[in-house]
Amino acid sequence: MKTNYLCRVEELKRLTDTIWLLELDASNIREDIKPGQFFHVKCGEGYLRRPFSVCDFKDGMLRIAFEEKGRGTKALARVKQGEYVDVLGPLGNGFDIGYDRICVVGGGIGVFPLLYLLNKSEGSRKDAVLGFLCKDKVVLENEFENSCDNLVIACDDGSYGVRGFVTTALEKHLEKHDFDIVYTCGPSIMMKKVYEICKKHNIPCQVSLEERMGCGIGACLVCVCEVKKENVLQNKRVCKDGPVMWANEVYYD
Amino acid sequence: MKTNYLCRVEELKRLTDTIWLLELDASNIREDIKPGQFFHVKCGEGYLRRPFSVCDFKDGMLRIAFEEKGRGTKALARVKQGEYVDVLGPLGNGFDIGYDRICVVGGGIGVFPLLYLLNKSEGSRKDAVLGFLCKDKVVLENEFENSCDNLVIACDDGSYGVRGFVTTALEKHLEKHDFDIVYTCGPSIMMKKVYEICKKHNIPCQVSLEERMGCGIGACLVCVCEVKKENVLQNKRVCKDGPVMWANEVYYD
Amino acid sequence: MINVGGLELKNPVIAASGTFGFGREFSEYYDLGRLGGISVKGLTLEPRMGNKTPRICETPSGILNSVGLQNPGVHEFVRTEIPFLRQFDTKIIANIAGNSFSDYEQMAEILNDADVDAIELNVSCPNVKDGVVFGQDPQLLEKLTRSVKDRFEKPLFVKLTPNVTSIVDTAKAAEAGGADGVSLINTLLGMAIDIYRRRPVLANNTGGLSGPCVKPVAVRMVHEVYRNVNIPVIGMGGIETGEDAVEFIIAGASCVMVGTANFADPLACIKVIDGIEEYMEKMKIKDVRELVGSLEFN
Amino acid sequence: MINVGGLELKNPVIAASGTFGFGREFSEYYDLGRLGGISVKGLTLEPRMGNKTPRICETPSGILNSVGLQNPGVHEFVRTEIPFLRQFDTKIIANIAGNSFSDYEQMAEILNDADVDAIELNVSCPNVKDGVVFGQDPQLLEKLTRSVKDRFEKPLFVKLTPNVTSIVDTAKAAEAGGADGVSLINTLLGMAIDIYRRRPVLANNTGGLSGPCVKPVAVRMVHEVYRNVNIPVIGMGGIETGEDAVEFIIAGASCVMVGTANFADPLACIKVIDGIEEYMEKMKIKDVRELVGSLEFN
Ligand SMILES: Cc1cc2nc3c(=O)[nH]c(=O)nc-3n(C[C@H](O)[C@H](O)[C@H](O)COP(=O)(O)OP(=O)(O)OC[C@H]3O[C@@H](n4cnc5c(N)ncnc54)[C@H](O)[C@@H]3O)c2cc1C
Ligand SMILES: Cc1cc2nc3c(=O)[nH]c(=O)nc-3n(C[C@H](O)[C@H](O)[C@H](O)COP(=O)(O)OP(=O)(O)OC[C@H]3O[C@@H](n4cnc5c(N)ncnc54)[C@H](O)[C@@H]3O)c2cc1C
Ligand SMILES: Cc1cc2nc3c(=O)[nH]c(=O)nc-3n(C[C@H](O)[C@H](O)[C@H](O)COP(=O)(O)O)c2cc1C
Ligand SMILES: Cc1cc2nc3c(=O)[nH]c(=O)nc-3n(C[C@H](O)[C@H](O)[C@H](O)COP(=O)(O)O)c2cc1C
Ligand code: FES
Ligand code: FES
Repeated sequence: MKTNYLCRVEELKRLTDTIWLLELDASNIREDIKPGQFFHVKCGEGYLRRPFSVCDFKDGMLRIAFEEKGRGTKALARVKQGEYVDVLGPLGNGFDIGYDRICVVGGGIGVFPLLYLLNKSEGSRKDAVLGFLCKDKVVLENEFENSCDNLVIACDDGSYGVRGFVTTALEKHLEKHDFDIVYTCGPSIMMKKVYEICKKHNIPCQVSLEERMGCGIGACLVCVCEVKKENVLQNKRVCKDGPVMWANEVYYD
Repeated sequence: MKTNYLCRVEELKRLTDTIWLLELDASNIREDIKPGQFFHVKCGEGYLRRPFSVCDFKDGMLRIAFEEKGRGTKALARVKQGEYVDVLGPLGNGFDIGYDRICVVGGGIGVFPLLYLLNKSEGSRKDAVLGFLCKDKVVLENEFENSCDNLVIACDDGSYGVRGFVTTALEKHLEKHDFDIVYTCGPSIMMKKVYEICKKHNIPCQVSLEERMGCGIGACLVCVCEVKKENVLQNKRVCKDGPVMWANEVYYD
Repeated sequence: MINVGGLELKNPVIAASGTFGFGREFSEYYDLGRLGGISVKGLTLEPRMGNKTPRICETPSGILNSVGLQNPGVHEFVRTEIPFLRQFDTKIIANIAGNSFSDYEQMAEILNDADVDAIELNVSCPNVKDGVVFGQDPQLLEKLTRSVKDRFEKPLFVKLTPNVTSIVDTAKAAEAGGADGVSLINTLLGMAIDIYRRRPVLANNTGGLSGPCVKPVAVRMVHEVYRNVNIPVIGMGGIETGEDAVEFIIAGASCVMVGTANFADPLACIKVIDGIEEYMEKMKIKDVRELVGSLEFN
Repeated sequence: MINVGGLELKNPVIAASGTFGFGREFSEYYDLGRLGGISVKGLTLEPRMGNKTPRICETPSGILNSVGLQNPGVHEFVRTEIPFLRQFDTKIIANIAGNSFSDYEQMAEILNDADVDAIELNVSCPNVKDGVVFGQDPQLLEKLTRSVKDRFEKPLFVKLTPNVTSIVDTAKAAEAGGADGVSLINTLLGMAIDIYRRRPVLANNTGGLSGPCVKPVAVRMVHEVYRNVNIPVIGMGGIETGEDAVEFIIAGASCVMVGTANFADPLACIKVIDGIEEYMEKMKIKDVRELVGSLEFN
């Protein structure tokens, strides 16, 4: 039977002014954790749990990177080492792995699940194209550097890496390199653009979606997104059927 | 103008299984703090503040002793050194001091305000008769020992001090000693009995009342008690007109 | 066993409609046979896609939701969900919603031939023809209740909306229409605004408020109804713990439903069941029925 | 200056009736002249002792209260409280409650000769003769509003109860009766039970729910009323911050009242005033009137 877990806080590191990395002792979690899956986390304040992707999981240590935004994440940014955090998961369907040449494309806080995805992928080529607003917002650069073969960082304002949107960087990257799959996570408008670029290059693309959640386990139907499968429009649950979906089913035309 | 204060937690000591002593740096409180006054304290959990009597105040250090009971006090029992607690006060009317021979009579958590009262009183004789359920519930014995001339501790079950109710101990004490005033704080039924004993001995008596509070400052009228003054029944606000009242006005017949 | 209007429950805790789907997801967390019953996701005659997202918004000690009755339709429910639920030793309550008498009547007939244990009539939807919400008009409600009761042989519960001047009036209407019990409260109509976009947070603009924030209103209504009708009352609204459930039972509920609490804790229903047991042991109460409506006024 | 039904306010924040007494205690915390106005503790014709204690009970994100209109009576108010309040540069709103037409009418006449700036009609009390609550019966409410309006020359606001099926109906009734504005919401009727004593926590058994928990219901009602009447709306229910106030204003409130928040923080009203200012600066809005009712539906 599944259950929720109490995990001990090993460390809470500040990565940027608003981004934190939470390291939890998750050695009590027996289940397999797939890249793209998430945990539904009690945050002290707030009635509902908050969903956060797995940023990394290794040797029983669960890493969650999160942005301090509202009530829940503000409370989470105050947990102390030694305290326990109530997490429910791993939840949802992760990325399809097993492709040989992969490219991950992330924007802002969307980069987090892509790190674990790279760490769990074993193909011959693993590239990452990551976009941030500006230099101050760049996170986990070393970790990505270590986890992939080729890291491109783009900043909208040119303050670091290449100047411009991540999608422009991706377009350039795809002109030179070929991939068997592109995985993307970030703002909806960015992911849609990534999908269109992939379509042009005929590369299959998976996206990781965000939607406000209630239960997080598939029962309440508050987190749905419309997908088109075999020409039929249907509601899929981001928490249970996703968060990872095939881009062509989400951004149908 | 009055205001609320943020006071730094210097220490939180466990006195018994359920009683805690909170020491706050209150050097920012400029007002005079009178024995019998209380602070209305934000407790993290819970929408309303919680009222707690001043147990001691010296050299800018405010001491509040409290029992862990419900939501608010459970949260307060978890504050850490260095954190800040939001306190509103000092509030209410304290005890009338200046009497020469005084006796304080406390029951259970009612003993706390009596310690500060003893510390601020300067008469020729200061006695304390304190009652607890059993030995495990006895608190602040040393502090009371140091602050009065004569300390009698009674335990209902005889496990410590004299056996029996504090009121029985008081009756015995008054047979041997005379006082100019008796101050009492504890369960209502105990205070009423104390008043009756005092009446028999013709000693004026002040009581410190408890009532559920909203604002704590006298505006909302949720904390009233009925008192009889010059034969007229009227509602007095425990938070503003009390918590200390003359026993004969509260326990009128 | 507790008998609630003819429905025999092994314990007084039922999962509330719309918060528990058809039980599939929660069956991965515990044996559904531990529950008194399950009120399934609100069913309509035809499948429904529901509202646009966001469908949920957090509020102080609660949530607003506007799922909009997304469901596979009553036929699909009968075909695939009943067989699934029947694997577990628990009662199946079909929660049904419609926009017309005919919707409800057809569903009642379909369910009468199906293997469910009871119907819960969700009457918070507007009657498309009259424009009024069924559950806000006692006369309409009495008529609706009777016409469903005529078509369904097993216990029928009417789920009352709290958005009324007098919930006693609608409870009495349900009773007069032949209901075997009433369940309450459904959600309170509310709204939250994103002040930076100057638009409602929910795509549907308004939504239903539930969770601990509504408990005081729910307990008051359960007690009012208990005092004024002779059919059993099923209580709900913000129940998270055994103590909360006991509060409703003392107020007059024969059994309770647990809704929004399932979101914060998938084991919430089990904790409520255990919590009621603990209270009864501590208070040396043998039978939960002794508690029902045992409230004494000050 | 904001004009609310003829009442000129220096800012859109008024202290809500019953949570602020007659301002005396809060005047020790800040200059009452900083407030748009003060709605004083509900007044009755004769002095009242109010209900037994406990009169308050904490609930999830809110409170239940049953003070029972303890007040010194309208005469004493005129004699001692108005002169005190007039020391401050703020508007005085007399909140009045009665059990009969005659109660209200006499108070209106007394206050018409007194130095108050407006009346707020609290209609959550039952009409002793008819047994119904004035604020739950549109016809009665219209009549009551008119007869007070006939006796009082300055602005008249009617404070609506949320315990109704349609608050639009009662708002329209107030408008038809000549009200210069409506204020909402008053408290939601609720109850809390001490499960160990099996008695209500409040001595009065039931009480009024207020605080952040009710905000979603209040915002929804303010918007409904705003859409359906042509007189200004005064919004309240759970306002703690400037953001909360802005939410009500966007929903349609011309100004707001701050109630229960005063208990947790005696400076709450000031923080709301400052918070609204901050929001306007951030959003580059010059005049709060641009915000009123600026909500667009999704
Ligand atoms: C599958 C999934 C994975 C995610 N992974 C991450 C991650 O790894 N790191 C990270 O920083 N963020 C992640 N997010 C976004 C994160 O859940 C929100 O930022 C967070 O819930 C905001 O909570 P809050 O209390 O700060 O905000 P509040 O505004 O106080 O939240 C109010 C409510 O809205 C919900 N909400 C607000 N923003 C979002 C959002 N963007 N997506 C979903 N729900 C939201 C909250 O969960 C809560 O129920 C993920 C979201 C999803 C759906
Ligand atoms: C003037 C005054 C001085 C006090 N001094 C002390 C003290 O020095 N030490 C101490 O341990 N206790 C003291 N108390 C009692 C203390 O306020 C309560 O024990 C405390 O409020 C309980 O809060 P809770 O969150 O644990 O309980 P909960 O039951 O969660 O509280 C719910 C609500 O009820 C109120 N409440 C519950 N019990 C009481 C009570 N006995 N009196 C007043 N309100 C209550 C709470 O304030 C809160 O609003 C005093 C009370 C008053 C009125
Ligand atoms: C997401 C959600 C969906 C709901 N769907 C239904 C429904 O389909 N039918 C129904 O009768 N009640 C529905 N409800 C109402 C609940 O069953 C319950 O009456 C209400 O939420 C109060 O209980 P709670 O506070 O324990 O959640 C829904 C509630 C929520 C939160
Ligand atoms: C303790 C208390 C007493 C109240 N007394 C009155 C009153 O006398 N007259 C009135 O119209 N409203 C009264 N109210 C209602 C408030 O004015 C306000 O309408 C309600 O509390 C909702 O606002 P809030 O959530 O900001 O408190 C009272 C509220 C409280 C909490
Ligand atoms: S959050 Fe409940 S179904 Fe996805
Ligand atoms: S608590 Fe408000 S008057 Fe005493």
